[in-house]
Amino acid sequence: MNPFLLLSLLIFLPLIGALLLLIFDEKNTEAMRFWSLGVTLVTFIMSVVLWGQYDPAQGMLLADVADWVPSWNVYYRLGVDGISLPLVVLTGLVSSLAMAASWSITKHVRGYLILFLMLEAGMMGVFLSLDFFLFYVFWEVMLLPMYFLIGVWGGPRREYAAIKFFLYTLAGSVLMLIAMLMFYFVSGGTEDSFNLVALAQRASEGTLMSPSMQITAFILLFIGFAIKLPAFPVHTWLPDAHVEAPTPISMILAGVLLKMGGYGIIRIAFPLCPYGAQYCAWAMVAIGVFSIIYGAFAALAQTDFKRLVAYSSVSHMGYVLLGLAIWKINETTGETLNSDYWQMGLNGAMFQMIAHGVSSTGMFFMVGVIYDRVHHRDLNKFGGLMGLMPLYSGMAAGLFFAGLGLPGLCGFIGEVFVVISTWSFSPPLAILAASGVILTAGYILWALQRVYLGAEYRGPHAEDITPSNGRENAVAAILMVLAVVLGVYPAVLFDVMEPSIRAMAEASAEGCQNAIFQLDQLQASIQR
Amino acid sequence: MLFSQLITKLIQDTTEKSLPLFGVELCLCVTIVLMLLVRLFSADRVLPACITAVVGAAAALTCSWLQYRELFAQSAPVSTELFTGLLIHDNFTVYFRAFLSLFLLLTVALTSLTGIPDEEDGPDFYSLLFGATLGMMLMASSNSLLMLFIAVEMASVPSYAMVGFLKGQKSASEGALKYVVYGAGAAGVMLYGISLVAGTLGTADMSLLSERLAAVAADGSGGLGDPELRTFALGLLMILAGLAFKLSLVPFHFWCPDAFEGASAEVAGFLSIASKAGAFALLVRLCISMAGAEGAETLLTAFGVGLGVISIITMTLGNLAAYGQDNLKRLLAYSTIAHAGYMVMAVSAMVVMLSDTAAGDVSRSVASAMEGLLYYLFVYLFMNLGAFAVIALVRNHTYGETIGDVRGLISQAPVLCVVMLVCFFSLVGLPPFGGFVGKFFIFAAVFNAGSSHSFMYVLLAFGCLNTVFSLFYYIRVLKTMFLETRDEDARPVPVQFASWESAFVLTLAGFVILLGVAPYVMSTTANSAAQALVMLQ
Amino acid sequence: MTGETLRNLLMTAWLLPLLGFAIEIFGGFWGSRKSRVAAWLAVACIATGFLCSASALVVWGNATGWRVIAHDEHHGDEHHGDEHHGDEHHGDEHHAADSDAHAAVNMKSRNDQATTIGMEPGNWVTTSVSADGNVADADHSHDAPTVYSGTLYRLATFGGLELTLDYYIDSLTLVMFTMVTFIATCIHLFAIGYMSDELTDEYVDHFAHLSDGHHVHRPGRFYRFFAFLSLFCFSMLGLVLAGNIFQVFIFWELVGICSFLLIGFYTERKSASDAANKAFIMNRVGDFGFLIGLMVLWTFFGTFKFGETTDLSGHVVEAGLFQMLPRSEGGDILLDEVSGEVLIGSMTAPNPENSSRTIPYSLLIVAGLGVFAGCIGKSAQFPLQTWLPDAMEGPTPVSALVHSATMVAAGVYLTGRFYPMFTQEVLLTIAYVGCITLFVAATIAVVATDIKKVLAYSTISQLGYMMLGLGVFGWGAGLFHLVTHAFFKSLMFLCSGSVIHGCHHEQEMPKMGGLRHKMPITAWTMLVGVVAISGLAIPGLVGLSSFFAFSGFHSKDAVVATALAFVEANPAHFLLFIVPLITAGITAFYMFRLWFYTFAGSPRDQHVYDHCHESPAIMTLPLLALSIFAAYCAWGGEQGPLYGLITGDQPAYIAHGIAGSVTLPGHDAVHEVHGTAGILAMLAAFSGTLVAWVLYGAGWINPGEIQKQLSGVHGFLINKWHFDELYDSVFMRPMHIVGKFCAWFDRTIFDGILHGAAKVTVVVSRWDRLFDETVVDGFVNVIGRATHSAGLSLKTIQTGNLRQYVMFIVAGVVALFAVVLTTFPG
Amino acid sequence: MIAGLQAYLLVGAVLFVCGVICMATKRNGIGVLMGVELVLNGANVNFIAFSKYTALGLDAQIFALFVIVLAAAEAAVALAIALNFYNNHLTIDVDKANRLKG
Repeated sequence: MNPFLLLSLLIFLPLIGALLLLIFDEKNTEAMRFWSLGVTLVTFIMSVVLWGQYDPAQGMLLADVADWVPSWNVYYRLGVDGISLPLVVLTGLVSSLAMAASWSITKHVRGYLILFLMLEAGMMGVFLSLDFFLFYVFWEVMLLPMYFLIGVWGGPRREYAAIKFFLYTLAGSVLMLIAMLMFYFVSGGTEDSFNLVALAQRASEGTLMSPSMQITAFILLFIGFAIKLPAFPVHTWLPDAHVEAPTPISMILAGVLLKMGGYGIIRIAFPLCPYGAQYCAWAMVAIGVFSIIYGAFAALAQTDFKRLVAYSSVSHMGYVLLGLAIWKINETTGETLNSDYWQMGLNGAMFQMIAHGVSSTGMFFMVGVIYDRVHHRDLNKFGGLMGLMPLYSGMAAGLFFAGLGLPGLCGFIGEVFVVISTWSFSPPLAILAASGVILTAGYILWALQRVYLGAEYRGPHAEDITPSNGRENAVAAILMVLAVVLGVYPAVLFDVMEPSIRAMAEASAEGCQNAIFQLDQLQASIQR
Repeated sequence: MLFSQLITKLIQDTTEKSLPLFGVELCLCVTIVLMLLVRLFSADRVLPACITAVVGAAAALTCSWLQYRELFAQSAPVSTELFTGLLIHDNFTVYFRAFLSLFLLLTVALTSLTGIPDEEDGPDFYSLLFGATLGMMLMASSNSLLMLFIAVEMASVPSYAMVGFLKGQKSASEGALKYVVYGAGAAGVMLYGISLVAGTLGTADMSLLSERLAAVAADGSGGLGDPELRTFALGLLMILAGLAFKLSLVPFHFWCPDAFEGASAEVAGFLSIASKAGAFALLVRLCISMAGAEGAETLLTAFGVGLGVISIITMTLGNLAAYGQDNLKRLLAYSTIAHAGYMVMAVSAMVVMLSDTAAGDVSRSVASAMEGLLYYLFVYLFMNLGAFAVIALVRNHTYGETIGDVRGLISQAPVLCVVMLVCFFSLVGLPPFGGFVGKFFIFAAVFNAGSSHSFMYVLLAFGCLNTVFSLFYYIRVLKTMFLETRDEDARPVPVQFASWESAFVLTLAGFVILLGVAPYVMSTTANSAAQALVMLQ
Repeated sequence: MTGETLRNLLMTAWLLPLLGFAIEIFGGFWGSRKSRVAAWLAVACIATGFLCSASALVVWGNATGWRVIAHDEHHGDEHHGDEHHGDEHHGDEHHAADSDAHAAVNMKSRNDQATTIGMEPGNWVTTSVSADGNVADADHSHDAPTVYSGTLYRLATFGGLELTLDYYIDSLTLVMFTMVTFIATCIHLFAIGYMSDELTDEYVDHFAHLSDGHHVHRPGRFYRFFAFLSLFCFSMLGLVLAGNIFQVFIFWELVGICSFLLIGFYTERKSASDAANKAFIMNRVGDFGFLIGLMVLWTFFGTFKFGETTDLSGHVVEAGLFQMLPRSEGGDILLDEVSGEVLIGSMTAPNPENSSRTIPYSLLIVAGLGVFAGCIGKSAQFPLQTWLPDAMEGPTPVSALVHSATMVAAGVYLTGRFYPMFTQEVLLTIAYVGCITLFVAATIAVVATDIKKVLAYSTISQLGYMMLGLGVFGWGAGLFHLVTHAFFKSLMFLCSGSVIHGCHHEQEMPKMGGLRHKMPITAWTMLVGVVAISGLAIPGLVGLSSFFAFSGFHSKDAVVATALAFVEANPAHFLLFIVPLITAGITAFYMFRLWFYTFAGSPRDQHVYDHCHESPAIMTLPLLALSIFAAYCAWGGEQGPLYGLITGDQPAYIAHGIAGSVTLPGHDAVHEVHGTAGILAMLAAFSGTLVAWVLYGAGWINPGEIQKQLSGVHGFLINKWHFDELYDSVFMRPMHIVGKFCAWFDRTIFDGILHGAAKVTVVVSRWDRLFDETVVDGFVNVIGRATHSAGLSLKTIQTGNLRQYVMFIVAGVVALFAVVLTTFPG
Repeated sequence: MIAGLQAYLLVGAVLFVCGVICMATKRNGIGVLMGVELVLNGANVNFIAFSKYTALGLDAQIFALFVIVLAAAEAAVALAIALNFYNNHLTIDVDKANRLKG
């Protein structure tokens, strides 16, 4: 299929689906649900088609460019490469699964489905845009449906959680907006001033920004993305949002939304301000490591099942930040020192994003399944589910093991690849990061024990505990299979990602070197 | 020259040159006269004032559309001085004429939907409305300090009356009294400022301002140490105070919340949009006319920075003070104040860039700053009117305009809620709504001006910060509408999907979205209007 | 050809259990709870695996001309005087064997070249390499280990870095495969009987209680047990087959999780799930170290592979880890003269692109200690030993397979496998860790009364022996003990399982006694195990032939001999010999105590006795099979085939010993003291046995029985009560005290440290949560609240007073004017 | 001559200030409106003075005339509103107009 059509359809199909929901009869919720599930499935299938069409060797698959706001050089510019493609497919998949998990939503079904599909369109748009302005628009577009999905269909403190989520993200995105303006004006407001590919090219040549400006721009971008990631200390929206959001939305949040932070860093922040990124590498690594440990400790102390999983996301996404940032250079020549290790870190981080997308989606789903039955999430009031719902418990254990980083499941690859490539950057931080494996095992096993093991169920609504139904089993099984496939044969992802990531890393390294060269010249001229 | 010759020349000038280009205003005048005549002959049963008003507004819109077609088709910008140079007719004028006539039409439509003037008062109300609009159009096209004052008064005086139009309401009369006293005071100060400026420069013609200013600056030191320049600066500030009153900039905003709360939602909407548009047109003209005065760059920079400071204070105060408001009109009044602050950012950026001698040709940057302002105004028309319209429609059913009246409205009037959502998110400045594009243009302009004066970065930072601040109170309303449940004893709001009311507000919301998704046409128009003004200077 | 055959055979043996697991877990879930199909499927898988492994052993043997065995048989005597081990003294058949092996290698390469099918083209790289240091390679070509290694598939490539799944087949791999599959087969069979009470729709768990005091009733989980066992076998075999250290880590974790699942098999029991968690988390503590080791290796060596990589034409394109640490003729690790760091480099193959030229010696130690930390966790070494006794919560076949014979030995296996990368300092650490462990565990075993706990402590102690052996440079000795221990310990566990099964889940020894009458097969096979572990042999025959000694004697003798040689070379470390020697006695003591307690004497609890019965044939047959191996697997001792096989591919430098700051004895040094050590060890064992007999055998069992066994000493112990009291006060009491102290120490200090660490973790995490909720979140909330209150206070400016408003017009202008004037004064 | 201009301007300024003070202190609404007239007249004085002394010339006088007219119009509306206020509040004390605030 024509890439332009295919990529555009990926974005707009959910929107069209959402519009068409308006013609359904309000009462016929079942039909609307199946319709929406169909739409998400078709979108997912198209993302798989896109996967099939993409040739890793060719680099970026660009769609034709359409005018949007020519007076401001804003274009409708879509494209996909090895970095975004896995995330696009993940979005399609997680959306379908979350939609399948949405049967438990009974309030205002139509509104829910419309917002859900809008959300999917926004997410697709973020991953497919190659125009900074367009990216920003999609980035913000997701906020609105998300706010209502949490705020209307969420738990008891939903309003607080929703507005917190909204505020954090908005705060981050205005910073991003400033950075965007910096790029626009620095590049002279020409046709390519919002073109991420062209900007990255210029940054790599060292003709985009002065080194000091790069640092400013990078910090602005980084804060914006770190909020979404989320990294310490701007993560506190996440536990609240996750806990209050309904199950499918938690799945989307964990499965896709968090990935946007990482994606933004690797797609925009690194290539556009390589020197800034390098300059901040230490801080990022430190934040990443700290997030790992901090999130794990926080997870250990939770008594709310969902909150525990939410904090595990903070911990797991710390690996992403860590993997991205282990970029070391020779201070005088600007040469990148550990390029292969850095690439391993980058790849590991990307893999970790996908893996986390699978495992934490699954974990949230599993929490949701039991919550639908007993309507509480107090870890101390579970137990014995293994006997009551064996299949569900078995798959839950599997998905939690994936989160734990058990070999053979997806979580392991990302986590370990990131960690073992970290030593070349900083041994002490690498050791700290590695210590995360103990804490992770601690909180996950402890949670498993309290929820699934034990002689009997100790909470309320014991009579409502019924074995998981076919729909739930199907969702869990798909995630489980994916976790195993990714864990056993990670090359299926790496083969797609690696060339694009390498190109990105090399371009960034070159850009950084150029910036350091400029700095040297500046210094020399000052001395003269 | 003989007196008769002079008269002949004047008549010739008026009939052959001025009046053809004065069609829009004439339409308004004719409509006013017509409405009054109709009542005079007691024909208002046959021809209700609202029909006349709609026709008149539509005629004005058509006329301005024709002017727009004619003027914007030309390759080079043209400007024509009307009425011996008191008014000027150029792309910028036409843009505002079109803007105001469109807005007039929408307001008339809204008022006839909500029936705010009863049939008896219709002609009066619409006359006032048209008169005020006429004044605003004159503001947009004035080319003389005299015309500036006349236009401001022309726009203000009917507005005072409109605020107090709801008879028998204490708050309305109080709001009107405050408005009129404040307005009169501000007008007095402005007039005194005009006298100082005109006196020091020796001219009231705005097209000569920069030339005379350069001459005055050349006489003295060029800085504010020079007494004449200092007098000029004081006068300028006083004029600014008058305009700031119209724009409701802090600290000249005090009338705004009180008057808005006292007035009906329709009038408040009109005031918040139209008078702002006129005042901005005037402010931009004034700034442009002073630009390029050699030797007075410091003065202008000071003026620009001063505007920036006002902008920061305005938007911060506007946004923060809106937090605890329960009356929706009052809340939107503060929102209006904040938005005036955003828009002044663009003017500030423009002035700073104009006064930057080192920057070379800045016309393009200035034009894009102005484009941002014009675009923002245009979006603001739809989003703010939409919000006020929703409030008016709700009021018609619940007889209240507080946040409690819209609690859980989603269950009864989803259309109104969705429109409110679109408008409010657009006011916050989120894509894909028009407010985002407008805000983006303005922020971009401010950022760009940062290279001329680093204060602009501070301004930008505050702009961003305020975007976040503003989220709180908008979302508080939305939260109440969407997430809470309607009180048992609340009066129902039966607004159907298939109704004129819904159609009206949905149209507004549609434009808000359209301006966000496809900003191209409007941004080009705004850009060419802006460019024309800059080029001609 | 050989390489490919071996690979295919071993991969079959490796993957079959995985297939079995998949079928069992799903089929079992949807199948009948009363079906034994799952069990037989598991048995079929693992038994086929055993056949494959055995065939592989034969194939390998044929390909190498049975060199290792033949060599040792023929040259056993020569070795005593050989200074230059095998320098030029190899006979014709060695040439033949070597050329055979080399021919096999070459053929394999050619064949691999021809058969690059299956996996992705170009991805299929095989190696056939010598695994020793390259210096030693030159003059010991006849010792050159025959290693078949290659890549299964690629996980990822990043520039010059490549992560793959490899295989690495040498004699040790084959021995381990055969041993694991054989023992696993026996245990699977045994478990069919042992777990048969799970074959029901309503199983009553007497050890799990509901809150109302009733027992838990649940469907039987027979299938699940065998599925987990199969998964474990897959993981364990994968660990052994692994061709790189990363892959080892993968399967390392997998066996860990299998252990977790099996310990926590009775999920309803809190103690079981606690123990499972403890096991996994303590293992993760070790793995944390392992991970650090991996990082260092990865960063400096740029590869994880053990062996060299060759391209399609058979040229070596990249060195493996084992080739990159060059050793001098003396076996020392070479240092770069300029930097003083360790040179990384292979003489036969280029290094991987990403390897550094040198690695600081300290980091090499870190890497070694890191990997060893993993081994400490897995093999329950001091100070991470406490999880293993708790792990006895699992069903007894699990204890037999996972927690004695195979998984816990994986740490020892890895230490042996990774030997070339360990520096002397690391080896010394290993030795001391092993030494401490073996003593601590043995003393605790003395006072334990739970039959499985005794065996668990014994396992820890024996693992300590293995570690000690490896640490004092007894590469062969340590691994030898691993294999023999696997046989006799699994045997003993199965026997205890049989007892427990027969006594209806009674595990306390004081309630047993005299059971040999009721369960003779169990009793006698157990005795075989006890004798084996105690290291008893018939004294007079030691020098002439080993025929009359059981396997444990040979292997423990080897360890003790190496330790003695080591201590002779390094007198400062004399404890490394004294402690294991004493412990050998203690071992014999507590093992016999166990046996006497359980099987000998008269019943102490008539109820238990009356209801107990011999296990069915499906349980006793494996006992018999294992007992044969426990007795005779080490036939011939260090000249026997098993030792030969194990050491067939040992790194060459080991044979010579290393003279350095710590002198590591070579084979010759060990040989010199072998006799002495053997006699000392046996004396210790006998004295231990004697004490046990005196205390427990003679004390409570009828004299006729004792007379039959140890008639010579019988008279000396006739007045048992006095002796009992005497020994109790002079020998037992201190033993008890020491044992109790160690138990206390273990429980309070180590467990205390662990619990303390856990507590600290809990406290830290609580604090972390509090911090998150108050400070981090609070900060944001404070900002929000401050903004909000600022907003509210701004409202008060709007007083509603008109006159004030008007004032502000003028005031505003004046203020602005003032601001402009002050900001731009001129 | 210039001294003359300054004298006029001074008068204008005094009128302006008086007007402002009147606006800010009078509690009677009519009084406040008278203050506004004073301010406007202060400006008018300026205009006339500038007409005489600067290049502004006749323009300034026209200005003044327009101001007078506009002031009248404005005053009319203002008085009407004041009357309306009186009808609703039975007072024209501007301090009583304090219901709308905050």
